[in-house]
Amino acid sequence: MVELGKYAGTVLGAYGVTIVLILGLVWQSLRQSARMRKRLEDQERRMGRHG
Amino acid sequence: MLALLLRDLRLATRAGGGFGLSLAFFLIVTVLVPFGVGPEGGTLAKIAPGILWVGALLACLLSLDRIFALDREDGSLDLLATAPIPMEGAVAVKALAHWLTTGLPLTLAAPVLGVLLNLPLPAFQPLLLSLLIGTPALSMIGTFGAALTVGLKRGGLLLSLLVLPLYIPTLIYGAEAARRGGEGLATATPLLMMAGITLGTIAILPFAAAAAIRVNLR
Amino acid sequence: MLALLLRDLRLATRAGGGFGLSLAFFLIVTVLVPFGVGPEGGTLAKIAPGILWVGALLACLLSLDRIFALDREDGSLDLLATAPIPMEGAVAVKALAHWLTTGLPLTLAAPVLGVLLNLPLPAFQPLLLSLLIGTPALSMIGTFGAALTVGLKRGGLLLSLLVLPLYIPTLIYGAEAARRGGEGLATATPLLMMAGITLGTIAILPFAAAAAIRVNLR
Amino acid sequence: MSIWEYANPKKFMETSSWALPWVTGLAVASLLSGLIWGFFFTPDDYRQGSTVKIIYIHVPSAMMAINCWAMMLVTSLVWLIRRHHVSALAAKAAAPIGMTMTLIALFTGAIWGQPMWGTWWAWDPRLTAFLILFLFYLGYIALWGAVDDPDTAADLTSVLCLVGSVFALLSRYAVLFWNQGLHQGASLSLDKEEHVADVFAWPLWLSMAGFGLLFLTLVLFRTRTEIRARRLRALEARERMA
Amino acid sequence: MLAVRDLAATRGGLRLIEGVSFDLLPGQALVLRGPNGIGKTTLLRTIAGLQPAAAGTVDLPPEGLAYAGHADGLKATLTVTENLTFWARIFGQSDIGNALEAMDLVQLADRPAQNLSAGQKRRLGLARLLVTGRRLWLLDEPTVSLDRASVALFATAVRAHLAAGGAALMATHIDLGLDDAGTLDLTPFRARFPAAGQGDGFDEAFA
Amino acid sequence: MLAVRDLAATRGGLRLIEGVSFDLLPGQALVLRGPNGIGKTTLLRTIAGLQPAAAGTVDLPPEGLAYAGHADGLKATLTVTENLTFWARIFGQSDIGNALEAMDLVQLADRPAQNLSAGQKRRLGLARLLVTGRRLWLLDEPTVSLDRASVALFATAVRAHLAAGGAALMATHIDLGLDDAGTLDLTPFRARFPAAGQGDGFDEAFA
Ligand code: HEM
Ligand SMILES: Nc1ncnc2c1ncn2[C@@H]1O[C@H](COP(=O)(O)OP(=O)(O)OP(=O)(O)O)[C@@H](O)[C@H]1O
Ligand SMILES: Nc1ncnc2c1ncn2[C@@H]1O[C@H](COP(=O)(O)OP(=O)(O)OP(=O)(O)O)[C@@H](O)[C@H]1O
Ligand SMILES: [Mg+2]
Ligand SMILES: [Mg+2]
Repeated sequence: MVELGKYAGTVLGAYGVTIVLILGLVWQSLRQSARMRKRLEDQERRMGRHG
Repeated sequence: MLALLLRDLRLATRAGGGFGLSLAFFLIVTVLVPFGVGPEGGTLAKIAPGILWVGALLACLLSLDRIFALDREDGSLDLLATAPIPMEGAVAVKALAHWLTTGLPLTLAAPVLGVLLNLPLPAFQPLLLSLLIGTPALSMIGTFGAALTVGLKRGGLLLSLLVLPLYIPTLIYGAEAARRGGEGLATATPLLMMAGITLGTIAILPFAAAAAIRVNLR
Repeated sequence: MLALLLRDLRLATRAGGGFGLSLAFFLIVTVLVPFGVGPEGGTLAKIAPGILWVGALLACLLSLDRIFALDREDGSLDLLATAPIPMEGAVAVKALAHWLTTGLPLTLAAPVLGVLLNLPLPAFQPLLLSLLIGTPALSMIGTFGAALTVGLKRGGLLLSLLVLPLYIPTLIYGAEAARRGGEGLATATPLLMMAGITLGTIAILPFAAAAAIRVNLR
Repeated sequence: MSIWEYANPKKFMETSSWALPWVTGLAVASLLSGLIWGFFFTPDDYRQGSTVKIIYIHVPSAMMAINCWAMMLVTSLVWLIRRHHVSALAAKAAAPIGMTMTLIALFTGAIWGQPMWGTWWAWDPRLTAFLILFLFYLGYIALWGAVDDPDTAADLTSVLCLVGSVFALLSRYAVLFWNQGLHQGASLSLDKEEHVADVFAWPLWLSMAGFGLLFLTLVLFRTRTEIRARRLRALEARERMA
Repeated sequence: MLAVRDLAATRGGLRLIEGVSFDLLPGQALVLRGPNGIGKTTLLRTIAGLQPAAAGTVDLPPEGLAYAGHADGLKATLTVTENLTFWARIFGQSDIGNALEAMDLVQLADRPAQNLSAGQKRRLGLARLLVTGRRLWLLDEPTVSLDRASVALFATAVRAHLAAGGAALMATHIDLGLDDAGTLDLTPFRARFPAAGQGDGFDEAFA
Repeated sequence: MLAVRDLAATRGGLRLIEGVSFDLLPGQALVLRGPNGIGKTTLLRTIAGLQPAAAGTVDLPPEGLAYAGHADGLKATLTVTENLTFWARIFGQSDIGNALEAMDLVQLADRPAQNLSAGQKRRLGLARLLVTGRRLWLLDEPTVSLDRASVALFATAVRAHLAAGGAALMATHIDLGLDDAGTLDLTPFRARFPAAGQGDGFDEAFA
């Protein structure tokens, strides 16, 4: 493990915030995409055009 | 009643429901003040509690006309008036929903914005506390004002005029509590006074607001 | 074009036209701040120019949605779009009418409210001057924001959110001019910068606003 | 074949589905290697101690926050001039990413400021400019959300983006006039590379590439979602009319 | 079920209608008629208690009534099911399946109300009546913007309601095909002002 | 006067009407017909230039046209004369006396618009057409809420307009008694979508 010294909280906090924000964005993108995919597929099936 | 609360919360968080917009307004007001007043940390720290309270109050104010206007427009208010729940209850629930979607988020956002205004460290806790106790009064008083103006076409600015004087006592005690906290003084008295105001408005204003709504439905 | 200007002015001064309401809002915001910040004259004098500018800006902001919303609702906007005056001209006239009914009264009222906030004597003239030069920009930018949101149901708060960041440069130069005046420094630079912004917005934004209106009429 | 063909939705869907895995892989690889190198294998600064490690996220995110707005400006112009739908949708897809990047820069800067300047926040011009940028993102996203008709929304947000860019520049000068700041100037420019010592520079370059690729990945991915949403909307309207 | 005696209704401080009396028994329907602007909406709102009566009395069933006005009270961003469930819960009911079926809304159950056509919205507004559990219905032009098939659907629902011991008072211009519904023409009840020169000045200005 | 070629009109990003072509010569009137929701309003707005055409061309007279939509563009707090004078000045005219007379508004000249009945408001809205001085009129359901006498008044005004070399394109459900007016039923022009399974996916979603 690296030695962060007295600024450990600062550095880890900064990396932590970043990771949380980026993962949040990625998660939101994935979820939105999955939802939209599903709704579109449902709609296409209902309207009788596969693919 | 619970159904009404859940519906209002759901509506607020759906697209176009306005959740977050008052938060954004609060942010913007808080950001504008340093541009006006100048960037020196000392001055900012001194006025921070007051500005935060005024900002929260204005943000609250601008979201008031959503409380009844939409229900009035689409006829829900007429239907609620003939429903088996008392209008007083409906009004109280509407005020609660407004607080949950406006007052509470504003309270939670205030410390973050406090950082922007160099709010002194010991003032954070009293500020949070005073907002927590005071914003319900803002919502309740605002609901009353919204009930008074629900029949008017663009009642927004008139609503502000009616409600702002009613907000003054809450504002005075709230900002005073936060300011005293910042200077290390005791904050119990203003907080208690404010709690009294909040309880009083919650006890009385639903009746006045319900009466106003009935008058406006005619 | 003159007909449009006269009609807008007449509408504003008729009952329910909203003339005076933004003035009242300005008054109330200015009055609220001492309640929030506390009554010490020194602090107040220091922040007075900034608060007056922020107050004028907010009062201006809240009157923006009247610029187009009413004309949109009653169909006038459709008819204006097929009338022989260019939309750019109509937009500019609307902004002018807004300034005459809002910006100008706010400017004239500011010195009076300055007294309430212990504004230092040498700051009065630069404050007045900066408001006089800056409020046209506020009206023009606001008209652009109103044009963007004219199609939306309750666009009020969104309008604020869109317009406030655009107001920042004007606010900075305006408040800076007044503050420098208060401290006896030269105010020419910020006033010139602000005049540049005002002229620039008047030259460019009518086109952007007219484009936005045409889009919103679809 | 002209580049404009990629602004055709079908073509975009095909090309992006082919390219996405590659871009994603590259993004993850460079991001991980840059950050791991920076975090574990670089020495501390003699003045700032271990806090220099924040630079590997702070600078790339600040850069991407600005670049994202620039990209939105370009795609907005393309939409206004050539009316390519994918262009408008890409701007819509990019905005939340740019906002997140702005937030990351603000947060990491604030966290960094606490030990360095002794305060979480100061009204330094550069910090202030970022705050204003954040507000612009907020307004832009809110406008997209508020308008029902997609083409109308695209037009309005594009106009807002243009006007907003001008005012963002104006704000930059106004803020500089208003306050001279604490923040260091650009130290990683091509002509003055020695500002940041080489040990810090390489992982920094890597993570900057990583953030850029991450941005690209997310934009492609989210644009695909927007195109699907648009198709769903059309199908639903069609079903309603049938 | 409903007893109206000598009722007078005002609008904007002016009497529109006066001297209206009628009874409505369980199983009965009454249709209000009259030219535009005579005061049908005003009368219904007065009976519903939304505005005070200028004179006369209204006796309602103890549990109250269900009112359906020009507006449907729908939230654009909520789905059909959410809208209906909300009103059912407000009125202490829980089952919305029957109402959805009766008004042919099952297919649309998951659509946001804003994506409905005008007629579909109106059907949802009428479905709301079925989840109130109230026996007295006050309906103001319930068939506006409904096509012929939907009107028949609605007439069936009203007939079932009457057969179950309910009652309905409605203002409508079209014929619903309810055989035994009474009709009340409001034209004779138009308020008369004191003849010119008769009034004694200021008192009459206050309705 | 007006030449429409192969016009397609969209609403909410979706084509409603396509392939509409017709000519309108001076002295002619053309009535658009079709069921609710077919796209009459949309077509008129497209021709008026309020929204872009998805395809096709519209040739207008050089001086432009006068459009009258569902809303009348009246200000509630201004009087009849003030409202009309405003529109006259916007269109560079000055005389409003004729218009007031033609629409039987002389008696109401000093009333604020908010005190007018719905039909009187509509008459004022139509009087506005007479002060535009434009030769091409586009009218969207001009007779809504007019009683029989007012409809006759309006028909007379249209006839005079045509006799003076003007032209009128209108969407209306009722018969105005304009003998030589042509009729265009929009039903055959309803936009067709690619048959199921035909569409190639994403491109067609963008109108
Ligand atoms: C909340 C606040 C902050 C924001 C929004 C912010 C913004 C930025 C931006 C935009 C850059 C990129 C400059 C460029 O490459 O041209 C940057 C770089 C940098 N920042 Fe910050 N900053 C903040 C706080 C801080 C703090 C507190 C420190 C440390 C004491 C810091 C240290 C640096 C360093 C060392 C660089 C890289 C040097 C350079 O390329 O300019 N920043 N920051
Ligand atoms: N705010 C108001 N102030 C004064 N008069 C009003 C007001 N609102 C409506 N009126 C008038 O009251 C009268 C009665 O209106 P009401 O809506 O009751 O008529 P109605 O019989 O329901 O007509 P319709 O068949 O068109 O629905 C109308 O002549 C109308 O002009
Ligand atoms: N904002 C919108 N988004 C999507 N579709 C819409 C929108 N507004 C209207 N429509 C649909 O467009 C179609 C055409 O509307 P339009 O107003 O042109 O019809 P119309 O022929 O004028 O009907 P009417 O005779 O009722 O006036 C309707 O089916 C309507 O449902
Ligand atoms: Mg009625
Ligand atoms: Mg129509």
